[in-house]
Amino acid sequence: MKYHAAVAGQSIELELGSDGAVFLNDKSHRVECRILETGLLSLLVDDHSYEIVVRRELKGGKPTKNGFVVELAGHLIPVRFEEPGQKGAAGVKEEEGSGTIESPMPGRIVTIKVSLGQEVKLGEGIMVVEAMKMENELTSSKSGKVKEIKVKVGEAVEAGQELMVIE
Amino acid sequence: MKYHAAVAGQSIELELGSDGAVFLNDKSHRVECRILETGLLSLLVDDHSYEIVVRRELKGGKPTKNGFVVELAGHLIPVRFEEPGQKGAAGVKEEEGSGTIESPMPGRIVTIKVSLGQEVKLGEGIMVVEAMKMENELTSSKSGKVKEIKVKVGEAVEAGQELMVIE
Amino acid sequence: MFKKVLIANRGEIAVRVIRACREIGIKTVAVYSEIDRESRHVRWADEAYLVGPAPAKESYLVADKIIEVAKRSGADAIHPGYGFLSENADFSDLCAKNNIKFIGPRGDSMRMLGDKVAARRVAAKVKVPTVPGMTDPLDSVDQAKQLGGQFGYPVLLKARSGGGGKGMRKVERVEEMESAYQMASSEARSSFNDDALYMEKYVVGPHHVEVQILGDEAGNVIAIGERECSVQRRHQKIIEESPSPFITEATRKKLLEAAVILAKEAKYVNAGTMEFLVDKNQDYYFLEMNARLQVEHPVTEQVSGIDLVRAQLRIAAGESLDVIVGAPLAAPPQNRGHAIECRIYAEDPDQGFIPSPGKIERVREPSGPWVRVDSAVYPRAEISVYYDPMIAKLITWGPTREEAILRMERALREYQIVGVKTNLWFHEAVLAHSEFRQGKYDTGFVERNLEVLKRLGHEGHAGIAAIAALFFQLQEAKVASPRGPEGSSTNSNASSWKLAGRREGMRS
Amino acid sequence: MFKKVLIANRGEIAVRVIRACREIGIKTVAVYSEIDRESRHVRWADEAYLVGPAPAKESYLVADKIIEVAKRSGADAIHPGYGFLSENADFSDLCAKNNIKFIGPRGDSMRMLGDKVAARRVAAKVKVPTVPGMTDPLDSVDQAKQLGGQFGYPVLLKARSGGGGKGMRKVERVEEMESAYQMASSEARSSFNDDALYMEKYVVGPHHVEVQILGDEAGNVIAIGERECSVQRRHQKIIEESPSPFITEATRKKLLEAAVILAKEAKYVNAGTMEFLVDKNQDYYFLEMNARLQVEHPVTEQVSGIDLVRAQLRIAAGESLDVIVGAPLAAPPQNRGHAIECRIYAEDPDQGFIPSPGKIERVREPSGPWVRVDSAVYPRAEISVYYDPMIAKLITWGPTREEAILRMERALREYQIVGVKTNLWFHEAVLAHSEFRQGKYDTGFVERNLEVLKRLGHEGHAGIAAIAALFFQLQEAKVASPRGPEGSSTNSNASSWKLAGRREGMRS
Repeated sequence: MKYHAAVAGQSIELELGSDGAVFLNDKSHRVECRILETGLLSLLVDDHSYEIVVRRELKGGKPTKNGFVVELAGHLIPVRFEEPGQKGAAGVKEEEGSGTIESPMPGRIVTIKVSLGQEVKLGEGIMVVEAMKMENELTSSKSGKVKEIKVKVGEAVEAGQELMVIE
Repeated sequence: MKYHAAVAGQSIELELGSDGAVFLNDKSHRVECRILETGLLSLLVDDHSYEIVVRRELKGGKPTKNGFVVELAGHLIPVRFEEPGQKGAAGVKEEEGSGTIESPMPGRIVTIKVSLGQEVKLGEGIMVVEAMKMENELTSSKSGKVKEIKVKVGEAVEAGQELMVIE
Repeated sequence: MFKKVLIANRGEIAVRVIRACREIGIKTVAVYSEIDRESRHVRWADEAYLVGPAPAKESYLVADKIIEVAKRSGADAIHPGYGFLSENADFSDLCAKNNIKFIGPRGDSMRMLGDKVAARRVAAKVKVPTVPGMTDPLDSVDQAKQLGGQFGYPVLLKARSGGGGKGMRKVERVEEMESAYQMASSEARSSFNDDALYMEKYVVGPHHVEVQILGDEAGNVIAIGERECSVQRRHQKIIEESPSPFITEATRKKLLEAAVILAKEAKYVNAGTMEFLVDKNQDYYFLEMNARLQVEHPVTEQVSGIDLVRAQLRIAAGESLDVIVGAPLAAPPQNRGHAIECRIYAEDPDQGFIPSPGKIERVREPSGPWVRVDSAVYPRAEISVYYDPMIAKLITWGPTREEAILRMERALREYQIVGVKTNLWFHEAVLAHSEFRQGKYDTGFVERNLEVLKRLGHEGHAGIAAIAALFFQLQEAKVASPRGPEGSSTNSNASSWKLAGRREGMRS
Repeated sequence: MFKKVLIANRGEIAVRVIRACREIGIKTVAVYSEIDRESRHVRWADEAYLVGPAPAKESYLVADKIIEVAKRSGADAIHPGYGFLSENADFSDLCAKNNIKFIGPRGDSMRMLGDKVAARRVAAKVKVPTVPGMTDPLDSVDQAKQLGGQFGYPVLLKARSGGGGKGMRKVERVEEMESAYQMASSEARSSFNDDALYMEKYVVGPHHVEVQILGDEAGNVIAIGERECSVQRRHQKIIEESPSPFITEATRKKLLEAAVILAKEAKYVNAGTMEFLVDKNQDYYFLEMNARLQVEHPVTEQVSGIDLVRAQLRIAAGESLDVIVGAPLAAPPQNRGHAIECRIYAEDPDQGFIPSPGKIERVREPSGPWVRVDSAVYPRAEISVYYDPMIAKLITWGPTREEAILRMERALREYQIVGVKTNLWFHEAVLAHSEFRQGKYDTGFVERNLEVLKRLGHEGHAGIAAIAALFFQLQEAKVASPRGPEGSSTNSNASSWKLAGRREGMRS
């Protein structure tokens, strides 16, 4: 049983052996894992000790299916397992921007800088959301035309709420 | 609905009113309680704020039915609610020693200082249990005769295990 | 000394003040908004009163409600913390009018130095240099554009009542002026209820250095060291240290002297901070006074041994500085070793430091030798969108800067916050960067090195990370699985990978 | 400096050493017994190796296994912590023989001063006074009885290899000698594998004062202040402070000088402590040397600013004292303010301080200004019967003794440990006692005032306690009740008392 993971852009193959062996890109390691609390792991890998916090990666406030964020010795490492049949390719490349702009946090719409049908460029400022006393400019995740504006100025929005669609 | 509690030897009558009122010995108080985590309470009583840890009192390692230990501003306060029908009397007085000596902690029997049938006095040393690198002398909870010795020297014992019966 | 102090604040600073009061034996009164009922400051104060709904404008900023609670509870003094009403001169006066001691300066001192424009006039009078800029607020975008041309770009727009980078915008070109002006004044209005802006020349490559002062009611003023605050993102400090690794002994002496002269001129009483810009030639410019306790006060406490909140309380109670400081005023304790503070924000450094509100699931704070955490975060705490995303401060001390940094790195690794995104890893990246290590950073450091810092923060052992994520996922599947009765124990030492077969969607 | 250090210990001291190593950049190797797999020291070390079953005699005390792990992992030094192998002269020699640096004194120095009987001879040679007592171990109970009569009761029986009150018994009358002798030697055998006892005169009303020394490999020795350790129960320290509130400046000077003379005579290298008794006339007697780091080393660290574990590592690596201390050896930093330590035990002060093993459910550690926690406790930690019940140390600092005490009181209230009984409340009672407050306590303080201290510890607001217990019980019933769907949320703000009717057995 093999698992394929994309770790910070690097492709890794994992296989679980018997008696605590784990094959990492075909090299065998002795691994012992203890789960201390939800998301807090103690790993011993070939007598090396790691205390690790793992959580699911969030997209628009919701946990993703195969994405994880691993906190290891002060670093934040993204790990994405690939779906069966996607071997080798998926996960390593980031998903392309769908054109749907979601609010990254709950807040209030302060300004809408574009109008329906307007052409926008990737990275162009399209909206300002106030949250936690700061005004935060949201930028377009792709170049295209504004197809739909789903909110009004002054409206309160939730994390993950769809604000605009660029096509 | 009234509750009777013995608190550190003092008798207290409690009654729950409506809208957060609590009658304490017939005097009314505004009370708001939040339970933050198991056993961690935030009480607002007439605008006074108390952060309190509550746990069940243990006897021989097991939780008692109506006994509690309340940690409040650095003090440890025993609270015992009385059983229905026991009004006024129960709880205020400590239960008399039953004569059954239980091990207060897991450990190992080092010495048994008395023999079957021997007369012992309240508070007399009867046994030494080694635990956590210290030798701890257990004393008799009542005066009487040693009726039964349930353990042997060298034996490992659990918290709450019966060691001896005095009659 | 006061019998009862009302703390007109929330979060870590309210807890900080409660701690100081407890250590003197003063009773404390908390005020809270509806969503803060379970907050630590409410639980730890002796009394607590609801003052309104979540938005600060309807609760923590309502002066009349605060005064009313003070009277109702019998509080004889009010500590404003930082932010909220702390630099509101009218509130200081209102307290005085109601015979409640405001723990801070009088209203008129605030007006003289707390207002950035007025502060320029005072500085000119006592011959302390300031950055070229205006002494009156802007009246229009057009005036802003015209003055921008006059000073020469880049210029800085700043809110008159601002602080902490709010209502502040750097403007590089005249084309940016209109949008910058509107965003800054809108932010200023929503944060401080005052949309007046003023403009100054932007000093290139500046260091932000500030001096902590204390003044007593007899008119004595001392400066107890400086803080280097140049590690900033979005114009907000994230790391501070004392002493400054950048300024020379001669500059330090001049800054401390200037701070004392300014405070004396304003007849300043209580704790305050004089902010300066220092450029690469060690030329310095007075910026403004913060007429209150600063977020970063702990670094000064750690190197001086003076509890600044305790000192504030004692000054307000009329005690004299030499008694409070326990040393001759000519030589107050300072610069015993080195201290650093990292501000822990619930934010995502990967996405422009956007705030990350949510529920804290688990917290593990560092401790051990010379590590201090000032925090109000606890398991199940809700980091709300209504208040500042700064959730804790981590402070370390060492006899040398190097030791303080190494200790901070150690402490950051011990720190775990689960439930919201934080900048813990970003601090580690900053501390690992050679520019920080050499103490040569200026206020543009973070912006200039953002990509490098992000990369530093995401490096690490890929193989171990993959194993951990896999085991985590298998464990989750195991717990969720109805088959294994052992699945209910998350603490079992069963070999999790034996259960791998049960998980769908991961097999290859 | 070393590349990799093995820590031959567990619990808070292993974590303390790991922290120091991390702050220098040294890799760490943990060893652990079977039940310690999830301990913090195992999780935080860079490498971890199993050395045997739970009993220390089969794991942490097995010198050969420790050496083997050091070799296998490539560790170039071993830090022994305190207890276990730390004062085992043969182990120090064994390390040297295997070319592994032992972070502590050489075996021969230990034999000269660590052995209580030998230490007397050294003291006599350099004319440092000692308590009247024997220079050879006892050979029988009969000899003990005979000598008891000779010295005059009370006398003290002490284990030759003892420490921390283990294997120690005060004997008031000749009738108690037999049982005391047997208990002490049995305890000594099981704790130290050495049942030899010796006897000394019991000094009435004594203060236990000890001096921290550091010696480098070039033969320099400095004393960096003393610690007052007279708050004891069962002959074990529970509170320590520095400086001592009892001794005069003249006595302090004499103690520090004596400590340096003794250490130089033994050619002592690394950190060590000279223990003295001081009686009410300020006469002092050398007791013994602890040839290792002490449990209470943090109070000295807080008043001197010297990280003693870091200093140990640097001394062992051959650095010289003046560089390590950063000051002239004639005037090392000491007595900057005041520090106090409370040892947190899992024990029941109400029942003769009997240990209270069990599972930690929840821990909340105090923090904020000048509060330090040295701990290895975490949620779900199992406090086992196999090891010492000391689970954490709480240390506070203040510019004055009063401020340090007030801060300790504040910190104790913030500290919550749920799951086992602890002595947290007992510390509060001690701190509230006037004898402690005045700094006049001697080693008999706790025993003499036990009932008063217990009463102090159980006082409090009975009405509030009753309300809290009632709500807790109602909530438990609510959670247990299958009826209310809202019962599953323990964080709901529903009025718990509405559910009162559901609870059986509590209605009147």
